[in-house]
Amino acid sequence: MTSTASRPAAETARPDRAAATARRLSLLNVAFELRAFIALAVLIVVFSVLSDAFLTVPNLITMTKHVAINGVIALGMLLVILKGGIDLSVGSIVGLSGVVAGELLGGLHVGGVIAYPPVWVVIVLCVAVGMAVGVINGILVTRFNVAPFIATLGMLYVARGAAMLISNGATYPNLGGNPALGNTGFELLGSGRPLGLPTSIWIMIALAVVVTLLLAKSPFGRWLYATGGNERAADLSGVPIRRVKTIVYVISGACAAVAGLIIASELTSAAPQAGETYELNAIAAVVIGGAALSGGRGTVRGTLVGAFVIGFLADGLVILGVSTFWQILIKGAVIILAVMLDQGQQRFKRRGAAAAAVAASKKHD
Amino acid sequence: MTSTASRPAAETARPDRAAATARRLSLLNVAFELRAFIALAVLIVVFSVLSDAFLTVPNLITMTKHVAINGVIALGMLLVILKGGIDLSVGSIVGLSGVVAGELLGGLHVGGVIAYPPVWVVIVLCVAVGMAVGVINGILVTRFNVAPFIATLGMLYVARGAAMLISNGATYPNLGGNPALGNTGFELLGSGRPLGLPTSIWIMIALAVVVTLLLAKSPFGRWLYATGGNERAADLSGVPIRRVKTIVYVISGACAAVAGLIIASELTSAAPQAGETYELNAIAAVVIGGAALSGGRGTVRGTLVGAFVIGFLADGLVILGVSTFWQILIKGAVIILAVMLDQGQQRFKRRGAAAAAVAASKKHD
Amino acid sequence: MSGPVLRACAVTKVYGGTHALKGVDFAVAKGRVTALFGENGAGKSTLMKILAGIEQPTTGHVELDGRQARLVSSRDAADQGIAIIHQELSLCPNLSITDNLFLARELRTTYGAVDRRAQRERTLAVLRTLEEDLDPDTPVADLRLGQQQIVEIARALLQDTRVLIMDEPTSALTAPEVEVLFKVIRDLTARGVAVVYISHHLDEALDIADDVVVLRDGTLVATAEAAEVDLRWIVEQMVGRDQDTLFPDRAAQAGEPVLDLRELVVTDPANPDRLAVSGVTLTLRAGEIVGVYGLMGSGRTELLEALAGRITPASGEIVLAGEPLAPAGIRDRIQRGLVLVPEDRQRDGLVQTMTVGENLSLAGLYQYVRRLFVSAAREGEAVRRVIADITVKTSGAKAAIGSLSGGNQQKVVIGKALLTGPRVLLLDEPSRGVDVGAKADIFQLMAEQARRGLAVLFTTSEAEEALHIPDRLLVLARGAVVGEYRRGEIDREELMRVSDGATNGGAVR
Amino acid sequence: ACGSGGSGGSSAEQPATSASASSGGATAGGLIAIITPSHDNPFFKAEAEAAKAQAEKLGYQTSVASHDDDPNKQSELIDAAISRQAKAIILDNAGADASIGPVRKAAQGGIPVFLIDREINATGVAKAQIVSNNSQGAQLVAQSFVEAMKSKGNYVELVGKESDTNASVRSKGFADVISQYPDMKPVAKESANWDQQEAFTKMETIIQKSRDIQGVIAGNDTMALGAVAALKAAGLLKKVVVVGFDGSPDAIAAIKAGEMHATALQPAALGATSAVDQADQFIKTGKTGKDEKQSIDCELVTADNADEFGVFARK
Ligand SMILES: Nc1ncnc2c1ncn2[C@@H]1O[C@H](COP(=O)(O)OP(=O)(O)OP(=O)(O)O)[C@@H](O)[C@H]1O
Ligand SMILES: Nc1ncnc2c1ncn2[C@@H]1O[C@H](COP(=O)(O)OP(=O)(O)OP(=O)(O)O)[C@@H](O)[C@H]1O
Ligand SMILES: [Mg+2]
Ligand SMILES: [Mg+2]
Repeated sequence: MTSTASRPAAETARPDRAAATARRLSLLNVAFELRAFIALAVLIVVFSVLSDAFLTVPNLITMTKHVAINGVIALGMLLVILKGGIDLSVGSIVGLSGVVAGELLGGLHVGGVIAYPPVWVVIVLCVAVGMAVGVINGILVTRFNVAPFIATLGMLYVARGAAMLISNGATYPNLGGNPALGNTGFELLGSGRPLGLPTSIWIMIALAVVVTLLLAKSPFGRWLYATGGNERAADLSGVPIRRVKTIVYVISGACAAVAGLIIASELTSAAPQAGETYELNAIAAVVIGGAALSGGRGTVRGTLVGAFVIGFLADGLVILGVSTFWQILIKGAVIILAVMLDQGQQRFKRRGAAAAAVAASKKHD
Repeated sequence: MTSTASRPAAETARPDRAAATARRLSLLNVAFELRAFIALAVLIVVFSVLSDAFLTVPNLITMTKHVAINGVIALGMLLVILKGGIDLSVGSIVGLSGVVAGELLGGLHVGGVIAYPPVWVVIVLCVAVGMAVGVINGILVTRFNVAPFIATLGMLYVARGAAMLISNGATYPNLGGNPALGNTGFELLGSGRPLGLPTSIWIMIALAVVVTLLLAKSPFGRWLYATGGNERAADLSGVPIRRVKTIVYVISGACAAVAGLIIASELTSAAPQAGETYELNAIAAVVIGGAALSGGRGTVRGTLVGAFVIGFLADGLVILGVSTFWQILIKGAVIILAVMLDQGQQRFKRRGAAAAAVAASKKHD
Repeated sequence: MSGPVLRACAVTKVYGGTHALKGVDFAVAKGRVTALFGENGAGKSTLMKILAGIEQPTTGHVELDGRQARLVSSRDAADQGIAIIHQELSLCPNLSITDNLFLARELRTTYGAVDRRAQRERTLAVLRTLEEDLDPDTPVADLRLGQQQIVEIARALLQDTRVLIMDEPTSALTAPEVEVLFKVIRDLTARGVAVVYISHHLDEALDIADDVVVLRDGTLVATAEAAEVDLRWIVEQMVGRDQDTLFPDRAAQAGEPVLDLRELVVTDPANPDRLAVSGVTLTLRAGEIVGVYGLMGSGRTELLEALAGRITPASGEIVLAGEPLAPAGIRDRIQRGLVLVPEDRQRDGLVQTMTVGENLSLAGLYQYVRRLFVSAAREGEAVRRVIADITVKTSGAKAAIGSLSGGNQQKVVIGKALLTGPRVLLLDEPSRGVDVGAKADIFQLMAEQARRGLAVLFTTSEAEEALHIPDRLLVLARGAVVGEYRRGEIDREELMRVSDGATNGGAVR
Repeated sequence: ACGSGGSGGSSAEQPATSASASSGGATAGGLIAIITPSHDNPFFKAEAEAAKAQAEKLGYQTSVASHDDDPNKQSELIDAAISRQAKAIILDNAGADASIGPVRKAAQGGIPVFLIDREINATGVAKAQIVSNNSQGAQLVAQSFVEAMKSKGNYVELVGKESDTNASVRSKGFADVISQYPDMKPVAKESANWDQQEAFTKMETIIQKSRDIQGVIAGNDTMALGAVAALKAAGLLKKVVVVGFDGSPDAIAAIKAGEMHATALQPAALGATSAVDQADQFIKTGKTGKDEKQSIDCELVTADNADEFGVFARK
C-alpha cells in the first residue's frame, strides 16, 4: 500500500467562478450571523425615525435597565439551553426570591426573638433559595431522568405555590429597611446608580463578563458545550456530565433569584406573583440570539442582543403608543421571524457550498 | 446502566431465584403501566374519604365535564407529542376560537349588509380558524425548520394578539343568538345534556374514539408512531413525514378550537383571554398519561386518565377547601411524582430483563 | 517478553437478553501489539469497554499490574494510563479539534483558566506526528470522516498512556494514513506501551500484531503469536467453519434491464463542498445481484440513497422499468418497486418504539388499507408470512423490536423492504453488525430474491463478500466507478489496489 | 347610601380569627361558597376573609376559592358549589357577561348567588348585586386629582387589564371628570395589566418620552405604586400627583408618606359582610329584604383622613 493519496481533484482545481460564488455566499453568511444585531439595528432605526424620544441617552439607559432583568435571567437560561435543557421555573423563582427577601427584611423569628439580618445576608439567602430550586431541577433531571421540560414545569408550580404560601398571597410593602435595625440599603440594588448607570445594568454586565469567561476560558465551559454537542462523547471523555447538568440549573436558579431581587428592590416591594411568564421571554432571548434548543450552540453576545431585541421592541412600542394587543402580536411575529432568519442562514450555507462543489467538478471534467 | 455490578454473585448461585425475580418484576411492570390509573384511584379514594360530596354521581358528572375541556385539548396535544413536537399555542387558540364565534354570531358585514351565519357554520369556521393556526405551526416546523417549541411559542403570542385585536379586548356578551336571525342554539354545546350527560363529555368521548381509531387502525396512526419513534426510519419507509407533522398541528389546533367553543357556549360569552396557560395542563395530562416528550410513546387512554388526574385533583382540592396556594404547589408535585413513577418503571423493566437473561442463560449452560 | 500489564479475568457481560462476553480471559503485554479478531458482535468492543472502565463486567474483574483494578469510569482508566479510541466516533462536532483533544483534561494556566496557547501547541505537535496538516481551531463538524478518526487517534496519543486500545481506528483512513499510524504505533511499543488493535481489515491487523487473539460469540477461542499464524487460520477461528459455506452457490442469471442510471451526480448532504457520487452510470437487470465495493466515504451510501429518493441528485437520470423517476420522493419509489435497506439499521431502519410486526409492515402498509383503515387480518397474514419466509427468530409479531438479536433486527429491516413487493432491492451493507449465522441467512435470502426475479444491488466493505456474492461487482472510489468485474474476474489484491482509487481498473463495461 | 355606615366595625380584626378549619364536621347552617378573583390581590383577599369570618360567625361552613379571572374556572367552581349543595354562593365574578350563564346555572340549581364588588350585565338572576360604585369612586378620585393639579398640566393614565370591565368603567369615570378641564393634557394612556412591575417599567418608559408630567392617575393602587417607584427613581415624585383606586393598605401608607395623593377606598369588607348577612336572611326567610342592585359608594382617602382607614374599611 504505497500509493500516494492525491487530494480529490475537486479540491485542487480552483475554478474562479465557483470560488467567487462561494465567497459571495460566505459574505451573506456573515450577514446572517449578525442577524440578531441586524434585527436590533432595524428596530433602533425604525423607532428612532418614528419617535424623537427613542434615541436619547437617558431613554437608552432606561431601556437597558429594563432589558437587564430579562438579560440576567436569559444568561442563566443560556447555560441550560447550551446543555440541551430548558428551565421553565425561572419566572417562579423570580417571585419566590422577592418574597423571601420581603420575609427576611421583615425579620426572622428565631426562638421568640426577631432577628433582622443585614441586607447582604438577605441577598445571599435569596440567591441560595434560587440555587436550591435549581438543585432540585438538577436532581430530577440527572438522577430521576425526568425530562427537563417536565421537571421544571413541575417546579414552576411548586416554587410559585411556595412563594404564595410564604407571603400568604400578600405583597411585602416596604423593603426599605430600618436604620435602627441595621437592614437598610436594599433599594440600592434597584435605584443605585454607581458611575451614572443603574445597578441592574452593572449586574447584567458583570454577569455577562463572568458567563463569557466561564464559557470561553474555564474547563467548565468546554464541558458544557461538549455535553450539549454530544452528551455520549462528553461522557466517554470523562466529562462529569451529571455535575455539569446540575450546575447549569443551579446557576439558572441563581440568576432568576438575582432578577427577583432587582425587581423587588426597584419597587421596594415584593409580590409573590412577580415574574409570571418571564421564562418565555428568557427562552425567546436565548433563541433569537442564535442558540439551538438542542444544545451545544449559543453565545453570551447573542443572548444579550436577543434580550435587547425583546426589551427595545416592548419599550419602543410603548413609546410609539401602539396598542397592547398589537404589542402581543408583534412580539410573537418577531420571535418567529428572527428564528426563521437563522434557518435561512443555514440553508444558504448549504446551498452555497453545494453550488461551489458542483461548479468545481464541472470545471474539472 | 452502570450501577448494577454488585448483584451477579447471588444470581449465578440461584438461577431459579433469578427467574422468580424476573417474574415478580414483570408483575410490577404491569402495576406501573397502570400508574396513571393508580394515581387516579388514589385521588378518588382520598377525596372520597375526606369529603362526602366527592363521590356522588352529579359531582362525578360535573368534574368529568370540567375534565372534558382539558381532555379535548390534550387529545390534540397527544398527537403532537407522539410526533415528538409540542404545541404551546393551544391556549391562545382557545381564546381565538371563542372570539371568532362571538364575532360571527354578532353578524358578518358583507358589503354593507349584515349576514348572520347559522350556528353550524359558525362552529365550522371556528374550527377552521384553529386549523389555520395549526397549518402555520406545521409550515413553520416542516418547511422552515423552526423548532416546534419556538414556532408555537410565537403563535401563542400571535394568536392571542389576534384574539385581542378582533374583540378589541372586550368580551362578547350574548352568544345565545336570535331566533329571528336563525342563529340560535350555540349554547347547546355547553348546556345541552343529550342522554343525561353534558355535550362536552360526549364530545370528549367521540374525540377519544376517533383518535383511538386513528392511532390504532389507520395508516396515519402507524405513520405518526413511526415518525415520533424514529423520524429517519419512517422517512426511509416512505412515510410522508412532513404531511404527518403538519396534520398533527392542524388536529391540535382544531381540538383547541373545539375546547374554545365549548367554553364560550357554556358561558354564552367569549373572552379573548380565555385559555391562558391551558397548554401547560394539556402537556401535563399527556405526560402523566405515560407519553414521552421525545415522541413515539403515548396512548389515548393514558392521556384521558392524565386529564382526569389533573381535573379531579383541582376539583377535589376545591371541594376540600384547600387554599389556592397549596393547590398550585400540589399540582406541581403531582406532575413531577407521576413522571418520576414512570422513570422508576423503566428502571425496573431494565433490571427485570437483565435478571431474566441471566436466568435463561444459566438454564442453557 | 514481559508479563501482562492489563488483564481481564473470567469476564462476563450481559446486556438485557444478550450475552456479549462469556468468561473471557484476556491479557496485553508491555511493548507488544495484540490484535483482537472476531466477527461483528463477537464482543470485541464490549471487552475493550470493560478494560477502559466504560462498562462494568457482569462477573469477573480486571487486573492492572497483577492487582485487581477499580475501573468504574473512563476517567479512572485514563488516570491509570489506559486510553481508548472508540469504534464509533465520539467527538463533539461543535467543538474545535483542540477542544476535543483536551476535553475533560484541559491544560490550565496559573489562574485556572484553560491554557489555550499551550493546548494549541500540543495539538499542532501531535497532528504533526500523525503527519496531518490541520488547523487546530477547525470545528470537528467541518472535518471529513477520516480526519475525525485522526482526531480520535490524536486524543489517545496525547495522554500519557501505558495501554492504548484502538477499536477500528482505521475504518475511514486512506492507505498512507494507515502507514503513518503504524509508524506511530511502532514508536509507542518501542517505548513500552501495550497496544490492543482491532480491525476488520484482517491483513492490516496481522501486519502490525505481535500477538493474536480471536473471539467468537463472546468466547475467547484462540490465542497465538502473530508470526505463527496466517489469515486463513484467523478466519477459520473467527467463523468456526470453512468460510466458503458462508456464501450461497448460484449461477449468474440476468433478465430484462429494470433500473438504469445515467451520469448520476450527488453532492454529499453532510458536506456540500464535495461530490459524493460523481457521474455513475449503471444498468441493473432482473434476477441479478450486483455488488458495490468501496472504502468508507467512497460514496456507496449516497449512491443508494439517491436511488431510493432520500437525497436529490444534483444531476443525472434514473430510469425504472423504462420510466424516468421524479427527482425525489421515497414513497413514490417504494410504490414503484424501488426500496432501500439502509446501512445503519438503528438509525434509519427500525422504529424502536414499535413492535416487530409494525416495523415489518411499515413501508408496505398502503397495501393493507381497506376503507381508511389498515386491515388487521391482511397485515397480520403478510407479517406472519414474511417472518416464516425469512426465518426471523422472534416470539411473534407483537414482540418488541429491541428484544431481537442484531442479525434478526437486520432481517426485519430486509423483511420490511420485501413486504413492499419490490422490483429492485437496494441493500447498504446488509451484513454489517450481524452475526455469522444471520450473515449467511441474509446472503441466502438475497440469492432467493434474485431467483424470484428481483434485481439486487448491495454494498459491502468486506472484500470476501465482494468477491464471492455478486454476479457483477462495481468498485467505487471517490464517488466514481473505477472498476467493474464479473465474479471471479478479480482477486483480493487487485480489489484493494483498485478501490484505493489510484488506478483505474475494470474489465467489462 | 351605605358607604358611610360604620356597620363593618368588626371586619378589621377578621383576618386574625379565621384560623378555624372549615372542613370539620357538619355545621348546622350548611355551606356557603365564597368565590373571588386571585388571592394574591389584597383587596380580594380582604373581601374573601371578611365573608368567611361573617359566615362562620353565623354558623355556616365555608369554602373559599379563587377563579383567577378565568370565566371557565369560575364556572367550574360554581359547578363544584352546586355539587356540594351549598346554601349560598358569595361571588366576586370573572366578567360581567361571562358570569351570567354560571350565575343562572346556580340559580336554576336552587342556590342563591350574592354578587359582591362587580356586577353582571343581567338582573333577576342573582339575589343581590352589592357593588362598589366604581364610576362614583373614579369620579371622586379624579376630582381630587384635578384639584391637586390645580386643573392643569400633563398627566398619564395607567389602565388596568383591557379585557376587564372595571378597567374601562374606571377609565371612563376618570374621563368624565377630567374632560371638563381643558388644561388637563393626557400625554400617555397605557395598559399595565393591574401589575406593579409592568406599571413601573411602562412609567419609566413614558418618562423617557416626556419628563413634563404633573400627574399620574392609575386604575388601581398596585399600578399607582409602580408609578410611584418609577417617579421616585427618576426624581420626579415631589412634582407629580399620583392617585390610585382600591384603598389598599399599601396605598394608604403611601398617602401618609406623601408619595401618593389619593385613592378611592372600596369598602370590601363591608360589601362582603353585608352579602353574607343577606344570604343568611334569604336562607332563613326566603328573601333578602333589599333591592337586588345595591351600590356601595367608595370613599376618598387623602392625607387628611388616611388615619381613619384600615384594611379596606373604616377603622
Ligand atoms: N449497550 C448494549 N446494549 C445491548 N446489547 C449490546 C450493547 N453493546 C453491545 N451489545 C451486544 O453485545 C454483543 C457484542 O457487541 P460488541 O459491540 O462487543 O461486538 P464487536 O465484536 O465489537 O462487533 P463489531 O465488530 O461490530 O464492532 C452484540 O450482540 C451486541 O448487540
Ligand atoms: N470527505 C468527506 N468529508 C466529509 N464527510 C465525509 C467525507 N467522506 C465521507 N464522509 C461522510 O462519511 C459518511 C460515510 O460516507 P459515504 O456514505 O459517502 O460512503 P460509503 O461508501 O457509503 O461509506 P460507508 O458506508 O462505509 O460509510 C457519510 O455520512 C459522509 O457524509
Ligand atoms: Mg466493535
Ligand atoms: Mg455507506
